[in-house]
Amino acid sequence: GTSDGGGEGGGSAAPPTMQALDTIGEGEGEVNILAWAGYAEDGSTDPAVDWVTPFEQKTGCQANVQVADTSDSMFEKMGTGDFDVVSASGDSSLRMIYAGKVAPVNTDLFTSYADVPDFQKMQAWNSVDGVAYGMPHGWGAQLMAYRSDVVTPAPTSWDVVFGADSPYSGKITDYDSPTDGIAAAAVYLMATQPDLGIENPYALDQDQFDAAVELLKSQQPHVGSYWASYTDAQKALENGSTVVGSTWQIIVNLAQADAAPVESVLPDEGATGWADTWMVDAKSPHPSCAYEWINWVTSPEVQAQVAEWFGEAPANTQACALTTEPTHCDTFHADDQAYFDKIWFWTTPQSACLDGRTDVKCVPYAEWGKAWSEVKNG
Amino acid sequence: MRGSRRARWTFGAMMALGLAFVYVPLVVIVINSFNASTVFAWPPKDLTTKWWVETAGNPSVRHAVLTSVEVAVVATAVALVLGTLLAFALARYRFFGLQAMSLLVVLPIALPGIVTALAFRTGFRTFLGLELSLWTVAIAHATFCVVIVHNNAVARLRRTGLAPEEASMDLGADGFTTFRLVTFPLLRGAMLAGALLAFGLSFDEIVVTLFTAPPGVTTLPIWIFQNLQRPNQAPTVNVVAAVLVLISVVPIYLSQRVAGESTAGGRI
Amino acid sequence: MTGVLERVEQPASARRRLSAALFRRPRVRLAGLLTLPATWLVLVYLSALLSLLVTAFFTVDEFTGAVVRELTLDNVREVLTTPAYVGAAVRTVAIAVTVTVLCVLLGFPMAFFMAKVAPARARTLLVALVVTPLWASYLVKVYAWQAMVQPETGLIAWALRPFGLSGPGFGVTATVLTLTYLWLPYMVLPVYAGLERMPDSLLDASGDLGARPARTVRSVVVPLIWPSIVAGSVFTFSLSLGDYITVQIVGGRTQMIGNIVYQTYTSNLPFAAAIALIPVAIMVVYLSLVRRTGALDTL
Amino acid sequence: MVGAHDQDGETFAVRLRGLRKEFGDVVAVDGVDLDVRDGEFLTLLGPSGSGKTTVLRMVAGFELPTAGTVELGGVDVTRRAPFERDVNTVFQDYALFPHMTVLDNVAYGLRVKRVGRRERTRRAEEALAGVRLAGFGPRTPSQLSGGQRQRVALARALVNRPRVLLLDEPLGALDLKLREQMQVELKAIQRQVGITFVFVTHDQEEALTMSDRIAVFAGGRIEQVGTPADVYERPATPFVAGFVGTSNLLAGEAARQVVGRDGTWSVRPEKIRIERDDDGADGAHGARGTVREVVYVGSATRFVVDLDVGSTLVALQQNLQTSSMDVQGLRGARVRLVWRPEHEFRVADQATDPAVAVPDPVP
Amino acid sequence: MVGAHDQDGETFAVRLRGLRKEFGDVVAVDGVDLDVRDGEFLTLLGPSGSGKTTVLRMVAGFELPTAGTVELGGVDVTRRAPFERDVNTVFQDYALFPHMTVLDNVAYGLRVKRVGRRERTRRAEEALAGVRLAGFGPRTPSQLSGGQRQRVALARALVNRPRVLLLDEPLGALDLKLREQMQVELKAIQRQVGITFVFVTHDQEEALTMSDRIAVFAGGRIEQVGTPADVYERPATPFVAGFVGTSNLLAGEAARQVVGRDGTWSVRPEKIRIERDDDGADGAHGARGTVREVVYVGSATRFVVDLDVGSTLVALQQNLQTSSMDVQGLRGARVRLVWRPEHEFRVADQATDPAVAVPDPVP
Ligand SMILES: Nc1ncnc2c1ncn2[C@@H]1O[C@H](COP(=O)(O)OP(=O)(O)OP(=O)(O)O)[C@@H](O)[C@H]1O
Ligand SMILES: Nc1ncnc2c1ncn2[C@@H]1O[C@H](COP(=O)(O)OP(=O)(O)OP(=O)(O)O)[C@@H](O)[C@H]1O
Ligand SMILES: [Mg+2]
Ligand SMILES: [Mg+2]
Repeated sequence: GTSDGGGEGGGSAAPPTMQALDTIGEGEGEVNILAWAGYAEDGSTDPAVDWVTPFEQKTGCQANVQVADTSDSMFEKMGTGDFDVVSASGDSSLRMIYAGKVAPVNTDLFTSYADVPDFQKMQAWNSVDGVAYGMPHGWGAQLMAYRSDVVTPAPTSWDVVFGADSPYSGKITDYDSPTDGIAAAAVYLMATQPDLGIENPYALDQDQFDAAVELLKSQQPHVGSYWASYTDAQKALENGSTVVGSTWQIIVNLAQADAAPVESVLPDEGATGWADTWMVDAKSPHPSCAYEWINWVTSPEVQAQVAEWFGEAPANTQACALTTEPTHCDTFHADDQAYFDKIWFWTTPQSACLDGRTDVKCVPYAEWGKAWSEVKNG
Repeated sequence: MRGSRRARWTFGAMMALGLAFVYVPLVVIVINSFNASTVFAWPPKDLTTKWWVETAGNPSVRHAVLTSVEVAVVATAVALVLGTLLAFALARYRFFGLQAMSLLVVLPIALPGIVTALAFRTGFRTFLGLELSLWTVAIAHATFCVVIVHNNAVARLRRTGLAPEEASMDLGADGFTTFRLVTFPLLRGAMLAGALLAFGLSFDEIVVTLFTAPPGVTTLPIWIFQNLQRPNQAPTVNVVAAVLVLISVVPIYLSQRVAGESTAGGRI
Repeated sequence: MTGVLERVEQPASARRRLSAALFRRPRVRLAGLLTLPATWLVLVYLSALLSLLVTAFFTVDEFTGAVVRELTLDNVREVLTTPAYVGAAVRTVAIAVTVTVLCVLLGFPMAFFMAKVAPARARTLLVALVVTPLWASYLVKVYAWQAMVQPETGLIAWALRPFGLSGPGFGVTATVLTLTYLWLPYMVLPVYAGLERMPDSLLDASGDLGARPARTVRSVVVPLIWPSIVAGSVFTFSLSLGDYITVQIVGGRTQMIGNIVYQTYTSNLPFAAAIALIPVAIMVVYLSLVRRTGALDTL
Repeated sequence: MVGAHDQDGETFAVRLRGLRKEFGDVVAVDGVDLDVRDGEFLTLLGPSGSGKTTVLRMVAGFELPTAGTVELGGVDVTRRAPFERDVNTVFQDYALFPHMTVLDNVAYGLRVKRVGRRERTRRAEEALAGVRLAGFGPRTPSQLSGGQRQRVALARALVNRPRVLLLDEPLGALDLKLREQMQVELKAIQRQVGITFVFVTHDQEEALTMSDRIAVFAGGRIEQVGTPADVYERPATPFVAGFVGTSNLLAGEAARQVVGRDGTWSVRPEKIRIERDDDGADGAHGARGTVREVVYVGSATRFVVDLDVGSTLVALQQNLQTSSMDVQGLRGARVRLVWRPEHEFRVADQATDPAVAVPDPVP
Repeated sequence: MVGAHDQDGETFAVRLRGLRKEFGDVVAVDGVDLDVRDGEFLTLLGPSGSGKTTVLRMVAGFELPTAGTVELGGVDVTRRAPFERDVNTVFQDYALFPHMTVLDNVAYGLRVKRVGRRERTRRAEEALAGVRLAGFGPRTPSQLSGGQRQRVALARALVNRPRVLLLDEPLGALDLKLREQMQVELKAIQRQVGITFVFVTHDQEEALTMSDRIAVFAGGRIEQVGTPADVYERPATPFVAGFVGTSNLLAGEAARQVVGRDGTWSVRPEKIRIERDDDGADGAHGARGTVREVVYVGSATRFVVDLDVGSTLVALQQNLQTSSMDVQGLRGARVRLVWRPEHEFRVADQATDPAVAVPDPVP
């Protein structure tokens, strides 16, 4: 990896300048894809779920898919030319841009770019200084799930999760991620302690950061588990070992499919969330096939399949008409800007505050990781 | 005390208890593979063979098994060579550094898995400058499998002693012939037992694999790990697990056969 | 035996001469045996381990997470002074010790039954029975335990319900139970081997001198197979010490050292390495204590 | 707890009645009756696998008999555990506790009986002194020689002052020289402490040297019980004749010609005198033959003589003279073997009791 | 490859010169010179740890001497590997290859010499027949008894017709009865094949019975080399006197009074006659004393007599009569021990050679 040689101001440097692709040329015959599980299914998980094979048949680009387990491993893998495209989440995309691992994109070459609602374009996690670095893929919020049989009345606030006197002590769950965990607390503090002056949950100065961590530490004894895999979260909700906490829509859907009394809500304070972006490696050896892939996977037909398989809002709202479950886009609020605006999408915290403050230094990502460990260890 | 009935009964009861402790979860796995619901709840409401049928047609399991086999074969082969050489050196010679060497060989397995795993990851990356691949997985596995082969071989070497080899040379066979006709045939059983155990250890290894495998190299444990984190895949995993338990009879039978009187049924 | 005395003076082939030359030079033979494995262990393993430990004294680029080779004691200091990490270390060691003790308490009677009480014919079968779970996938076993201990719908909760009790649920108890389950064979097997090596006559002698069975176990058997118990404990202890997956699955919010390492190694490798120093230090101390008992030879 | 007494009202230290032990299909002990008197040194002598150890283990309580009873001092203890019996055992491999010092080994029996530390140390040291190992207390068994270990095992058993001491081939692991020394010592200790010894061996010389009485075992049964001279000189069965001492057998034609009667007859080698062929007969029985082999044994010389009538006899002659190797020259010489008629004894034909085979001379 | 010959031009089967072996600090063999004649049965006799095995291993080539040379048939082979030497070894534990049949074991030496399969099977079967194991070829060693294994080991070595056969306590693992039988067989086979045997034992009786000559070892050195009678009746050192046979020692005042001279003197038990105290003296040497112990040994009786002058002598008397246990009544009786003056031999004072300790009677 590259390093600018110091802890100070690492985030303030500008990304290296690079040229985006002009035109999609002849396919190179191959494309290496680094993706989240479920984003590039080739039928090996379920023979019925396959949109890679048709891509290969159509474009002649042979797709080699590798599944990444964490954002950090994506960050590690990119920038070497081993991969052409990656489905980066907000907590690693910015780091990739600044580290020069991914190249700017020419949005004119994306056939479906126009079909993506504007509120997803040129955001903090997929652009820097007005330069686009990727094509939105899909998004989702960290909702609050609750057992409707236990948690009554239906909650509308994160109070039941963060409140010191929550009646659900011991059965609360948090998503096990430093970025999301601390940001979620900060979102709650934005509403409950406005005097902290938090403007953006990913731009926390030391005081704000400490307050968020303190909140999490006081919450820790009441937490039943920190969930990392969404099937664990689903099981926990179904068997009642957790009754309320951070969740994804897909989890709730799955639990409801099992007839479990589980509901989700976007609390009044707002929530964190993720928005994934297809990005092209700075040293991509197969850029044409890479663009072909992005165009394929963001086309309405494929978007419909991916969104349903994975359980998220598709970036391309044209897909909404094509889902087998007609209400899919409604369930996931794919078209709902108001809903979208209530969500604080993951991004990488840096010492240069993302909210534009220049008088203070914000706590950078490396500290977030350690603090999260500290929280979990009580 | 073997004459005391009470003591015999007490130990018998403890054995039964222990076996129950060992087997109840395995039974749960097997039952679960027939559980109609995708989410476990006891007692299961409905039973089905659907998952078995689905798993049988799943190519990714087969691919993962193949990958695991590839890694385990390479790791076992390397461990066999290194472990046997080391066993001869440590069992037959006295030299400076012998103590350190015998400690070093157990270290990869005695240190916590996550430390070994992280050491390999950083070592491969920053020290050796290797890109992670199937080979790095095999190299890492081989390193902690060495001790398994080594222990089995050393035990056998200690038990047989030098006498057969001396007898062979005494009868006119040179060192190479002696190895071919006497040393190796006598050691073969222990090496095979060690190889089986090493294979099993590598086949089931998850932590070191997670840290040394590049994304995309999916061994069976990784496949299981990933599938347990996907919705609706748990039953398939249970089928695979049940099959693993059933198939494990083969290596156990083999290792019992080849290990003969030795107790090396385990991996230790 | 009437053969004529015949001496086949063989022409010394090159191979024979080489073999004879090697025979006279044990050091050369030793070098031949040792070079490859020693190179491997030192180059691949020891160097990797050392490079990890050295990383603990480096720092990291705060934004990109890249390791910066700039020596500092900050990581180590932070690990040692933050109560949360020290607490995690203590909790982890406590869990590992509990698991080891449970493995001994459960494994010793099993091993004793297998080696000294069961008829000789049944021994092979019993060993096979104890070994079988080792070949079932680690993860699957852990998930089986998740299904066992889960509240309300777990097998244990179901079995306890008639008694008005609830299951252990997820947490430290479940973690300890699962780890005990996972590593039990690693205790039973060496203890069994040790007991098998112990002559039966020692048991007879103790009873003959008036000792009741409990006394014999305490005064004769346990002291004698102590090295085997210690050998088993190297596995149960170290495997528990380094685990992070089990506790993720059945531990609820319980965290162990492994979890911290796992959590931080991608974003802050030097810090993860510093955390990893804790189990390494514990194991090195443990192993050097163990070596005195001679248990390493029994591994 | 009513004592059982024999007809004379005597209480025996050990009394076995109809003792039988089966291991699966194997009948290890097959109906053994035996009375051991108080203070007696009784030896169980027999070939490997004849059930000696099994009998001992039933007396000690390590095995439960399939049938029959064990009485100790008139009390039926058949179903008692070892730690409830007033006997102690010296094991063939000594079974010293390797993790304890010599003193702790010896004091173990007292310790489990909760004798105080001071007292048990004193008595253990006393017992060690009794086997001439005073000062060896702090060592561990691994620091002792075979003979020393044997004596520690003895002290460990004796310190408990059992009514009966059982010894299972305690000298088997020692080399010849040491074994002979230990035989003398063991016997002396037994006289001194006056405890009943039941001693197992398959070494006939050991049995003859040490015992008050010998019980000869074969195939799980007792063939004969008697004093050493009884057993050696008046063997009750051909098995005993063959197992104890060198058996010189004369059968068939040889018996008819030499002894003058049918059947199988035996003469012990030391009872045979060797005479030059031309010496006159003096009324003793005898036979002519050729010396096949002359074996110098140090204190004696063994002559293997092929008789003209077709048997082979061994004669033993004490080396009363220096340069005894001169007799080596006798090899090939014609000699006459002479013995007194009363030294012949008839042994039943081997065919009469197929159950008890005379041990095969070639293993 | 110039043959080395001794002064008489005779070539020895084995010739050791200044042989020495150190293991770290331990000097296992300390300057051994020994010549073994062609066709001889030479025994190395000595206590445990005296270096016998080490000498044998240097002759076979398993150990490299620290100093000195090994010659075989006049050729210096000191630095040759075992497979370059024309000797074969019968190991104490036989060292049969457990993974081969008996036939393959025996044929092994021929196989590595590239003798054709047909031929080597024939010769191996011949060798097996020679040790009376015809038909045992297809078995594996684990299916044989101890004595049978011993003979397979012998056949395996003999089939190669080595110049010298080395045998390291080959009978050590057998029980007494079997050992005696094997001694006879081994000796017979050696006579038959005429190969030089170098035989290791620590059993003096075995050494006396079998050997042409005996080399007595102590502390890594040879104490005496000679015929069995030499060694038994004219021991060169007190060590030999004590190690071979029962040593009846008369020293100090007892020697002065009984022998009439200073120094330490010895008489072998079998040379001593026991007379009633009132019998007249007949010019023989002798001493009065009291019988402490009478030990019946079957073929003989041992009398332990405390002399009035303050020593203890053992006398041995062949049991020529039946009911020999009558002599047990002699315990406590006053007797006179008598022997011929030529049966006394002087052994150097124990203090003269501190390096060679007489074995402690109490181990
Ligand atoms: N635990 C056992 N299980 C099965 N068979 C046994 C057992 N113990 C002894 N036997 C058999 O019982 C018979 C008698 O054995 P025992 O040990 O009493 O003989 P022994 O006279 O002591 O022989 P040795 O002189 O070899 O010690 C043998 O055939 C033996 O194989
Ligand atoms: N490989 C070795 N390393 C160290 N010391 C040894 C070794 N081999 C033999 N010794 C020592 O050398 C001495 C002579 O041993 P050796 O085996 O030759 O005796 P031995 O006469 O054959 O005795 P035994 O009758 O017990 O077999 C002993 O003190 C022994 O401990
Ligand atoms: Mg026995
Ligand atoms: Mg030896």
